[in-house]
Amino acid sequence: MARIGVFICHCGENISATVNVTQVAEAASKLPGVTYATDYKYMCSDPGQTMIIEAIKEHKLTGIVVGSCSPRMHEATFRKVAEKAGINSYLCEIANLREQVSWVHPKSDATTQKAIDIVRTLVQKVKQDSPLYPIKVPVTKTALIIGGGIAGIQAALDIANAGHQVIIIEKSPSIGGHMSQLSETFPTLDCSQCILTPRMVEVAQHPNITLHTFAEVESISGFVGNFDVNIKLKARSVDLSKCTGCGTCWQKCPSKKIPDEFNEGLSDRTAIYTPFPQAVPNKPVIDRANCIWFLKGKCGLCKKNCPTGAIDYEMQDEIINIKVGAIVTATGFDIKHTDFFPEYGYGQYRNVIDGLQFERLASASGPTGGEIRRPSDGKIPEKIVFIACAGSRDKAKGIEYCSKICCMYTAKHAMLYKHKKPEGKAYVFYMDIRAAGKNYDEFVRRAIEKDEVLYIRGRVSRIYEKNDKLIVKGIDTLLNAQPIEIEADMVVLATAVVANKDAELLAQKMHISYDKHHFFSEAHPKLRPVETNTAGIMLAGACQTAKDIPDTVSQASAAASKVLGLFSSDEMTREPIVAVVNRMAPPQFTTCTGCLLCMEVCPYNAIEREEIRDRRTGDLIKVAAKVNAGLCQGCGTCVAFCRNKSIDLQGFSNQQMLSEVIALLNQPF
Amino acid sequence: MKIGYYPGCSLESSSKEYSKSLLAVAEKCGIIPEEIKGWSCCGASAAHNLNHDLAIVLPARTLAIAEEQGFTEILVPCAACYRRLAAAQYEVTTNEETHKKVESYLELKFSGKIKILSVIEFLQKYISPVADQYIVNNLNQKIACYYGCLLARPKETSTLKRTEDPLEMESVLEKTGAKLINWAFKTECCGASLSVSSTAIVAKLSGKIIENAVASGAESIVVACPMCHMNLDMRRPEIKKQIKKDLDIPVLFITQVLGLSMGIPADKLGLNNHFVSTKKVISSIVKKEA
Amino acid sequence: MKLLQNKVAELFKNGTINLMIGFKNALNKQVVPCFIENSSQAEQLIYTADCKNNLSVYLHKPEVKKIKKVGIIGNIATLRSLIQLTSENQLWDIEQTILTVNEKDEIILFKNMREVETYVQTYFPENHTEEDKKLLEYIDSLPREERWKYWMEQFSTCIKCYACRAVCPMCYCTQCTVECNQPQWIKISSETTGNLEWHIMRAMHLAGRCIECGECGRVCPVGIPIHLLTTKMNQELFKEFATRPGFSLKGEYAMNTFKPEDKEGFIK
Amino acid sequence: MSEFEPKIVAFVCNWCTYAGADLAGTNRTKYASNVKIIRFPCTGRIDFMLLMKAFENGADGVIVSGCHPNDCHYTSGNFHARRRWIIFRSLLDFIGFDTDRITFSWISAAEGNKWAQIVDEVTEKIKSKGPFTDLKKLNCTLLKQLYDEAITK
Repeated sequence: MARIGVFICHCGENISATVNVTQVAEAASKLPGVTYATDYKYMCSDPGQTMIIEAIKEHKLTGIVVGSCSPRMHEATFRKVAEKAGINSYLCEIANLREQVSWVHPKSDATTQKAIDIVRTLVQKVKQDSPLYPIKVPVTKTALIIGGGIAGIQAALDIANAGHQVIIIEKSPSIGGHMSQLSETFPTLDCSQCILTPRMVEVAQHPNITLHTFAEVESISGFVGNFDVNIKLKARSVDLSKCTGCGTCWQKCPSKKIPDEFNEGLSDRTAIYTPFPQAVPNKPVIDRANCIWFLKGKCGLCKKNCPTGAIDYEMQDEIINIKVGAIVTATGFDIKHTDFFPEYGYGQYRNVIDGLQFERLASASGPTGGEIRRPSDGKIPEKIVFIACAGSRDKAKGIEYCSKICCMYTAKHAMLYKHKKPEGKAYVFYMDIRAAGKNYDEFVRRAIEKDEVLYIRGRVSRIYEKNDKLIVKGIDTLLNAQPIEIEADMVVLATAVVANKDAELLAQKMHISYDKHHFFSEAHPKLRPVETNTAGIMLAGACQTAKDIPDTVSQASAAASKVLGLFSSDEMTREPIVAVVNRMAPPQFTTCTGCLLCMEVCPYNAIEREEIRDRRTGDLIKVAAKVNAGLCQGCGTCVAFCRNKSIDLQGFSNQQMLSEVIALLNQPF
Repeated sequence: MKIGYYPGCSLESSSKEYSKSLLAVAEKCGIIPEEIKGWSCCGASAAHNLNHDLAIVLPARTLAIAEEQGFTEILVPCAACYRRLAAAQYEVTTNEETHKKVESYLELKFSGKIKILSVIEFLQKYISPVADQYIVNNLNQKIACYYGCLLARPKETSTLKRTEDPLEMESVLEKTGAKLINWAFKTECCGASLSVSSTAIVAKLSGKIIENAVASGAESIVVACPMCHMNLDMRRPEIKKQIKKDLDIPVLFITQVLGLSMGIPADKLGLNNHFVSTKKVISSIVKKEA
Repeated sequence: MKLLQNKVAELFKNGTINLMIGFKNALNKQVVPCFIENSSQAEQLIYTADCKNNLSVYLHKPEVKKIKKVGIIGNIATLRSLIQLTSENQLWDIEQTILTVNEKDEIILFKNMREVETYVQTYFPENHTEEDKKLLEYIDSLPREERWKYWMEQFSTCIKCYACRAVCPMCYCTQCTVECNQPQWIKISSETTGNLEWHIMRAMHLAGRCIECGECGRVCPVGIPIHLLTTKMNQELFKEFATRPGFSLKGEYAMNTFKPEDKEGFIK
Repeated sequence: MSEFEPKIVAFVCNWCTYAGADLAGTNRTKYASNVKIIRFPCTGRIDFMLLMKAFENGADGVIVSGCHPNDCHYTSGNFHARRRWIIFRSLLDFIGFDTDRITFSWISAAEGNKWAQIVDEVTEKIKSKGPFTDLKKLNCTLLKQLYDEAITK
């Protein structure tokens, strides 16, 4: 026989101002199964909690309903209270009388009645509750980092330095990411490679880190603490264990006219190549799409000349399986490329380039050795126009957000140019200057005041080529809103930061959510910014949204600390709100018919096929579904799907939900 | 299929040749648009600067009576008229309050469901699919397609896919054999709304368009808007003063070019009514080999 | 006919089957399903255009499953059920031998389910009678209130005998939801609300799985055209998601999958 | 006579709409008190039979609401639910059930105002439609009518 206690909270006056709380408690006390009902000023306060504990003990209550604020606020609090009083914590239900009653309705009988209805519904539910116990799952203390840019590198080093194993996978042949392409970094103007490459080397040499470059995620299954990941190691065609990185192969390679990705197409590379001199691993890879051997079956010069016999044309993609406890997603970003700006002639005029291309031009290791020269003829430009917000904050282009880093890097670009060619002219078209950050605005002011970069507040409508010059048509909104035209030698577009092309696919593989721009979604925009909604998968860097290096590194360390928190014990506990397929005595075993159509429904692949066999003979008697409680997240989609109700969800069972519906409606309103 | 025809004032006066050539091409392809009875001014160039309600009600009236006459589609060749009609339709269909207001002004029911076709949409939908069987000539010309502002903007009511660098006119003219050049001024302003009040600005803006077309190698400019045509064709003396160059590149309506490729005589297309001689275009015609 | 009987006798003799489910003429000349247990009984077998029953329903009866080696003569509806049942993992514990007679009166002995699938996909017939089509059209043409009245009149006569469930090859659950009493989803007694709920539940559970043999409608003792509910559901599913039950072995079940781009016009 | 106050049950998911309703509270947005929420973990958990049971037990209207597509806390529960509602709704429509009494919506945790707005809209709509009697009438009038017909024959 149920002995339910009902506790109605005034929440100061938050609830009692519009709901007659004594009336609610009185009505509750008359409900069948309710042994005790009362109201109190602050249920969540210490005396309130003590009162509940004492009532549970005194009246031998078997379950409690607390009529208070939203369960999202204090469900955990009151469940702990129940546990302290010696009853199972899941025998406690919260009637939401504040957010969904007292705050949204005026003081009236109808409001009090609604509160009574809700309490009655939850009393009915708690009567059907059964004790539940947290599920314990072991934790595999190895972390997987997807992406070897600065975010991945930082997270990997933090976790590895704390003594745990880390596996990094990077889809390109070298780690380093976009940061390795940058010339100098704002606001300090220290050389990007100088600060990055030591970290890259540290990753390669760390005893706790396993590095797989030229590798991609094939599939992910499992759950927090126990992920099962298949990784595709793409055929590199070079045996890394034999290669010494001497470089003979690419010096001999006859296929030399392939646009160099690292230099953003501003120079050429060979078909067998090392992406850049400081690459980690500093060993080449064959670009099969452009290699003469793979295209025509002839050549083989690299193989003939390799002193260690490391070239292997027969190498195949390989799938390896790893088991990890946590995943840090650090896949980074891309920028908008050509075809997006027909009005700017981007992709059509060779001297209209994007920010990353400018980084390569300005980089000492770049195609021009750090001299800023026009791609079309190699001349040093006299006038450069920089356009901020190329695509960003532009609804017509489908990108409403601010790309965040462009204001700063555009100032940096203009500054670098002025440092190299002080008599040259640098113009910046901007909408607003967003330079919030330590020493950021000072940096922009320095560009304007000291380096005499000309900032024009306005947008550019069109760029066209005329007599070897680029005519930039824009408007200066501060100077009597005059249309202006600048004859520039080169134009640099700060094109929008966008998500990687395959971000959506990866998110689906990982079962994490993403926004409409395909940036990955954090679990909570403010309070859980590095976790995803899938437990055990964290985010680091620009795969979440546009970020600069300091923010990226901070988030990477934050993600690492989340992983370390997870790895701090051998077992973790999970909520027991999971689905269960019923089991009963033979010969029925279960009402499940084994149609297994529910397997497809489950978003977590938590439903498995189970074969029920005769204990003595081993004969197969029945096939049925079985829920893996470690994988199940408790959505209950299978429960609503199961035709003959063989699956039920603990905590939201069929019996409970139906009782709630009936209880909510059956009494006169 | 009954297609309504809304000529508007320009096609009745300064741009008669546009109307003439459009109807000639349509007829050639077996389509006879039917003029909407009792159509009135679209309100362009004046109304929307003076009174917002008037700017919607004027074009809405024409749309409403077209609906009343049973048209489900109307062809509006003038880009300015098109813009006003499309804007009125957009306002009415997206704002219930405006809808009610318009209906009460007009004392007419108006669903806003009628399909408004710009000349480009009309050509794409009805002429392009059958053009092959009527095109008899190749145009040995380098053509710059000029869209102007009204067909491409605002984004909400424009059917052109790339606002800043549309390609729809090119696709319509693809089969004429003309070489369609890529140039930068496709959607630049010709200065139309200042045509009368500040001719010097018009000449400056239009001058740049002509200059860029020529610099990009064009031998003729093709337009789909009477305003564009007027500014680029008629304002040459002023333009000459502004850019200090005498450029004699002819400016044709897209329908005239199609007409030529279909073998319709030049006078039936109104090619003799232009300020800049169109002879060079006409003489570039080469009979298509069977 | 003789050919079929001989073939079945042969199957018994070479030990392929221990039971044959087929059709025979009853005393009143009506075609009825029959169970042939040995070669000598094979001469009772017939196969004509009147053999409409969906025999696959017997395959999940425990008495039949016990026999293990079972033959079945399938009309197209039976074959489709067999495909659907296989895709739902229901025939793993029986060795079925499947025969059919095609329109040229040739006997086809299928080697495996793959062949059944190919046969069904090649000869997929339109299996709605003119009468059904007319009735569907009529119901669709009614205003909503009239439709409601029509069906409620129909459902009010339902006596909850569950013959529709018993005859349906897809209703193989050992415990149906109507027999659940914790909680009791549907009232046991026959009253219209409960009847309505039963029929709604049945239609939802069969939507996308029903192979439209029409047995439920034929068997209903009070003549409710209940097969129209599932037929209508299948039509909607095909229209919305282009899936067709009983057509492919890997299953084309619309209700346990989704597409992010699924369209609807009613969710605010 | 006092005005008809409809009873409306809302089946909502915990992560989006329930949180959205909480947000309406936090913002002190006022709305009609006729709608009462039953909390589910996910729209995928909402059994169509529960909707029928709500009507059977005297609901005049039902709201079903969850996360927007692509926002599901469980990634795809709402997609499955969407298919279920598409087909359930067309079945009800075929039977002639008044589907106007069921409102489906996507309300995110940030859309407190949308929640309040939908509640008010639905309450108004159901008020204007009046009490739901289709099912109540069934068990008395229809049987009686048939009985009367049988007797007179």
